[in-house]
Amino acid sequence: MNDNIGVYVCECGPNIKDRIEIDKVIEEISSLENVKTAKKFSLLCSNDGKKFLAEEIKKEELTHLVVAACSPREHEQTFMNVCEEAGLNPYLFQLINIREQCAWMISDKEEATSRAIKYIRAGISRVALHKTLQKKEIEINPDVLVIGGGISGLETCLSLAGADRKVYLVEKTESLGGMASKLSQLLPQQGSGLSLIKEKTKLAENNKNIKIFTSSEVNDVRGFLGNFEVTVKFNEKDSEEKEIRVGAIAVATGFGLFDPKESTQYGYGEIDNVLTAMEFEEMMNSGKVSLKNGKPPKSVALIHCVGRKERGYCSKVCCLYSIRFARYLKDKLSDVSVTDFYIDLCLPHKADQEYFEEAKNKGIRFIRSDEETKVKKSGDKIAVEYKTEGKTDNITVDMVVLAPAMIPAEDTSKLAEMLNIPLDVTGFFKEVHAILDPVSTPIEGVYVVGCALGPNNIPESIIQSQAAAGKIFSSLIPGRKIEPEVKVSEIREDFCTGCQTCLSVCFYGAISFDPFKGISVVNEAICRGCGSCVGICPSGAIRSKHFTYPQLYQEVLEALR
Amino acid sequence: MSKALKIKNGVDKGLNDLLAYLLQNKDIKGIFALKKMNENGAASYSLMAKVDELKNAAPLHPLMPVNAGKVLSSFSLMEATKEPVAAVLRPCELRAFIELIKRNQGSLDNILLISLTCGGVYPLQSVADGNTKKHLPRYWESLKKAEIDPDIRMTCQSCEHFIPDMADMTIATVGKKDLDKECTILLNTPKGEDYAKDAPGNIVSEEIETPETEKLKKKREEQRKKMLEDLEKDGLGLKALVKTFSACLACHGCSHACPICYCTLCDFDSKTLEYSPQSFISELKQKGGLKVPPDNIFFHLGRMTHMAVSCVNCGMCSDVCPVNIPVATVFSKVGLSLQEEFNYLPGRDVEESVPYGIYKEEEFAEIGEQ
Amino acid sequence: MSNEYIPRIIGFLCNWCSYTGADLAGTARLKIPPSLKVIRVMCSGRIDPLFVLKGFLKGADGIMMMGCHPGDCHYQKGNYNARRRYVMLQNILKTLGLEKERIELRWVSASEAPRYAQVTREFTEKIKKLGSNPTREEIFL
Amino acid sequence: MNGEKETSMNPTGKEKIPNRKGKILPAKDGINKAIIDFLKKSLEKKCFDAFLIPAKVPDTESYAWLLLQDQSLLELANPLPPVMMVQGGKALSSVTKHGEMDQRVAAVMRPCEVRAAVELFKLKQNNLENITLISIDCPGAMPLSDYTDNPEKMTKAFEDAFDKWGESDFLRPICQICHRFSLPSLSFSSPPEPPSEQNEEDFVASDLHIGLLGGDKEKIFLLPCSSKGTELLEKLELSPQDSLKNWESKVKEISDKKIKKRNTFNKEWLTKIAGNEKFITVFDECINCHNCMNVCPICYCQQCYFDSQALNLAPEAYLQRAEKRGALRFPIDTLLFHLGRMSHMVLSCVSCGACEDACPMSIPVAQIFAMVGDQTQKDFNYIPGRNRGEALPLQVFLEDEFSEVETPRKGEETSTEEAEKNV
Repeated sequence: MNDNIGVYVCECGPNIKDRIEIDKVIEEISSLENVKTAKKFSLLCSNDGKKFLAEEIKKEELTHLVVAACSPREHEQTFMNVCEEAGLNPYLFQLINIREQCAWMISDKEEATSRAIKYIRAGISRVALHKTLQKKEIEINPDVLVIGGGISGLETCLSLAGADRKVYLVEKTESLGGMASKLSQLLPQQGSGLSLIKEKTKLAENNKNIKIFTSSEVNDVRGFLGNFEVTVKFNEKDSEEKEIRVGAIAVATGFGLFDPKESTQYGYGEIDNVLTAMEFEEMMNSGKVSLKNGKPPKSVALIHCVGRKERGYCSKVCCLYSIRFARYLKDKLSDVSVTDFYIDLCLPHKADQEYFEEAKNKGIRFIRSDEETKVKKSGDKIAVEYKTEGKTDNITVDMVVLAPAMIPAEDTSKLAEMLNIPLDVTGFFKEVHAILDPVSTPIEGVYVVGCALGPNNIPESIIQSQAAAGKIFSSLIPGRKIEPEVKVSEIREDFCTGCQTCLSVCFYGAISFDPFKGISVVNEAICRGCGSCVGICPSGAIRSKHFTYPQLYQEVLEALR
Repeated sequence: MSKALKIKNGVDKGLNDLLAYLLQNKDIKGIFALKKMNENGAASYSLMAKVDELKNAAPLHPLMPVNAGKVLSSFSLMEATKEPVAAVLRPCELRAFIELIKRNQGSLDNILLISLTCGGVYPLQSVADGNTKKHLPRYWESLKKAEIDPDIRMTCQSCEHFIPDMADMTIATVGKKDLDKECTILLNTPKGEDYAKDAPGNIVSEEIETPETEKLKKKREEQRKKMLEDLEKDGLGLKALVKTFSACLACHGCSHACPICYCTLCDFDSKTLEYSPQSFISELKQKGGLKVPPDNIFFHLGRMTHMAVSCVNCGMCSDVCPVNIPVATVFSKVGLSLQEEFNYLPGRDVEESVPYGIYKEEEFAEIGEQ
Repeated sequence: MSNEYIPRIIGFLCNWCSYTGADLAGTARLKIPPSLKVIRVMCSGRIDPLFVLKGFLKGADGIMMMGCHPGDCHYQKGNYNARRRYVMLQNILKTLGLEKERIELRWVSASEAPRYAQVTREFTEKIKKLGSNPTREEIFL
Repeated sequence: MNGEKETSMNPTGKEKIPNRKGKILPAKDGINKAIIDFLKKSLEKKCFDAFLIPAKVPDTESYAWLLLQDQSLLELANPLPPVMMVQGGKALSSVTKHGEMDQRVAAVMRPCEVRAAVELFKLKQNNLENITLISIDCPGAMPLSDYTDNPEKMTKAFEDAFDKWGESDFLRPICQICHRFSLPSLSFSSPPEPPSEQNEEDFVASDLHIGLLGGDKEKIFLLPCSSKGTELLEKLELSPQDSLKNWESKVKEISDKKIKKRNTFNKEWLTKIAGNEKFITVFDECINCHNCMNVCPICYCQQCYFDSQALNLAPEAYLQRAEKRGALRFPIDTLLFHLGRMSHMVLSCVSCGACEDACPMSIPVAQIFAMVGDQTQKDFNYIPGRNRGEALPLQVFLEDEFSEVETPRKGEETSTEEAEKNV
């Protein structure tokens, strides 16, 4: 064997030096087969360290590099870059974690040293089996598909198109604007939803970079980041279909509303003058709030959290719009009495508290009730039965306005399946991480914004739309190619029996069956290298690059030495 | 109650009448069934396209030279057959075929599946030592009385699944006292009924499960219990396992004969599991000695992880073992346990997924969380 | 170094949760038994039952499979696959009377450094009680 | 090529027996003990680091190949077990297939196993660097299934066969007619040319041979066959100066007997199977398990062509074939498999009998292959495993050989135009 393996141990300042006898490590390692040289250095990740390593690779004519330092999660990429610059394939390198996993974990210095030696030995025997892997570059299409033409979708389009990015907007209904366009007022700016949306719609329609398809739906999606193929179906034109090619997809399909009929306690649909918030917005838009008999109501009850019990989450926006309704009533009808039944008040924005205090000052009654508030017919009027502070009580009113929960839009699960992105328990789309990565999905190049993710208010939806646009800008740069994961699975044709068991475990849909060859095929651009398919292939036909059976087997053997 | 075709002829002849009818009067282009090879009782599977050939057919001959599931798989592997064929095979062979289809190793399309209530088969060795020929009359007597013939395969003696699951037609043999005079073929599916519509014989109503099949089931269950107990008598654990497989030649005949081991090239036969001299030396230094070729127990355990959940207890593995290791018994034990764990019966239903590669998010929730 | 029996334990850790959790345990200077030798894999779903068997038959006193908690898999569902394979493996070992206790699956998230420390300590203690794996001495395997 | 004339088929009994020198060791406590003691001593003297040798698995009646280093494990070793388990050539190959051993290993094997190892060496399926091959006179082995059915009886029968040297009906049929039961490179008519310094290795099969014949179970004969073997004996202070005449003449005697028996046997088989019909019936009972191939030391392919998907057909093609002949046997191509395998390996067939041992249908595979092997090997003047330097017959050719198989080129001078007219 003609391997020249270079082993470099990092002192990591005092971190490793003080806790591991590096000289002893070097001594043991130097004598191993194929080890050309073993040296220590004070701080390999520093500029000096990197320069040193690069020089060593050339000077010692290294065929493989082993660095014993910190966790691969910290500096694997750093040293891979060094390799690349020094002309060594970066996959002929192995980083051994002797800091987190040895120095910092084991107090006995001798013990820590012997374990470090074990780890390094394993690394040396593993690295000898490493194969040169080449990065692949794939051309990208920088265009974007936005699904849903509500406020989030529009904002996403505008953010992208403003920077000359071509966008396709697919909207299911006949017109753009979505739910927000039906709102009479927006908070706290007090403008009309319709006018705001109109403005955005007009901007979108006039933007030459935005191609709008209304009354159309996405029918099929194939491909991966930078190269999606999408089939759009037009509902009106006899189900005509059109293929478009994009590099990224933003899902802005919004939400639906809980049907209060699902819960008998509110008498919705049976008792006159029990309305949903949306119905009330319509009245507000028409400028006339009235009972069925045409008279203005003398007393109104607003009930929050309709459906929260059933759905299991807070819809975030209802408290504020209920207060808005109450204030509107008070302002519009001088002698109306307004009672607002809430369970918990959700007033997260800095301006909200003042808005609420003002409402109280206007004489609106706020009652904290439980989830069992009941609405019953009482002659011509409506009785609201509620429980507060342990006591049951009731009032009689002319009108009841219900604030129903936001629920996932109709086609959410269908779309999730098509895009291969997950839903959470609430049935909304699931983000990669609610806190750290709130608009991404596990499928690279697919983002979700606005209420498709769950209840969001308008500013949040706008922020998310802009965030997704930013993500798309940074991941798809026109003219630049993308580099998909290199450590992916590969299928050895001779071994593959074509049983397609691997297809069932690949979450990303990266494996397909080639009926002509009778074998499974990995699309390396989609594969993320998790190796689930490797673990299930009975004939050993699938190999995960850089984590092959012989490589891991070496590690097992060294662990048991 | 399902419909049944009664043919006034001994079961062998009656079945051949039906097969001839299918070949002559229906669109069936070929018939897969056992064919006698010689006077020793040897037989082989044959695809018979001409009625003449049926005179040598012996579909019910109690021998399994190869698991017919494998045969049908190789027949329909490249694509589903466009021309309809019929196949007469035993319940465990049918189950194996279903398991192979789940793994995309064949297709059910255009295959008329004819199975039987199965009295078991003789070990392959009994052809060479003359026992098949000698005991054949006794076999049929036991079958009529719904008893276990003492010379059939160990796995057959303890097989409770002798009533097939997915057959279009089932030949009733277990407990049929008038087997020599009458052939009863149950029609389990519309397809089966359709093919038998104008066949010679009468259509009657009949139950597949009878007190006689129940009786045999009980006996087989007892036998199974005994078999598993016998296996445990030698003790479980590493020592026992090493003992059981001590004579293993690493010929991997068990895996080649196994209908579920469908891989073209087994991982254990490939270079993946060959080692450098250095790795032998390092193990040698540690242990002082080691068996070569290596990976004896590893092979058997590894094979288990791949196929035991789908093991249909056909017993081919034991039969082909040159050193008489009770492979089938051991695999059967593990298979039964795994099948219970995943509530899975191999070959019961072609729509049922193999338990690996699927999962339920809520299952085994306590695992890993302690 | 004391003469105390140090079992040989292999830990197959998924890169995203358990390995990160282990790193964090190091950063937090939590004391981990030196018995455990970590082998990093990208996902618990990559852990081929054959690796575990191989380790077991080559004389590992204990083998831990570690991955993200259900629902948290970086690759979405890999750990569910791992869990079924673990159940299968345990069942086989149990049925054959091999010491299934030597193989364990534990979920450890990226933030659960103390859990990592606790789980590895508990397992080490358990393995110490079981003693050396007889496969280490068996020459006719 | 080594110019030995194949005489084994035509024994004349007139050849001169070369007087070889070796070392005679007493075997007071039995032959096994004497051999083990010798091995033990060589381990003590650090002639080797390890052995590859058959051993009895404790608490069982089974034998297995053991690679051992611990002297104490030699107690389990049995250099001549009553059965042949994994063919030794195959066992050695599994260890050394991927390179040179960095420890010195002595492999103790039956002659047919050594010859298989030599064939595998030519096929690059093992590495004999640092390996010392030790062969032993072999009385044969018991059929595996008979042994597993009744180990006690068969062990006894084996001892009996040892006494009568291969004259026992209990032995595998192939062993009953084995004429290469002794030194793998043994040849009486014309001993291999004296090896020159450079290519000594080429003329070697085993490095050391242990002779048992002619010793009346009271002594064993050690015959060094290579410089490795000579060095070994010298290191152990067993300088090879004893005459091995007793052993040689006994080997000669039995070998002649066996050759006669083998010739008769082959002739009988030939009449039994001559003609297509009869040949087919021999393999009638084959169930296509390919055990014969899987245990065959010479069948070294990782994946056999006959196991690959290359032979798969579309259902309609099967049906067409069935239609044509009335019926089509499944699995298909059973006979093709045996003939194909034969064409691949029969020139290197060492007649070890592993195939027959492994056949679940007790088909006399080994006997058929031996018969065909004898014929074809004779055609090429090739004895598989005789030495390491001899090229595989199908890898070399002589320009002037087999001229009789050529079709006479009638009218060679006929012009193309004329030829076309004749069509």
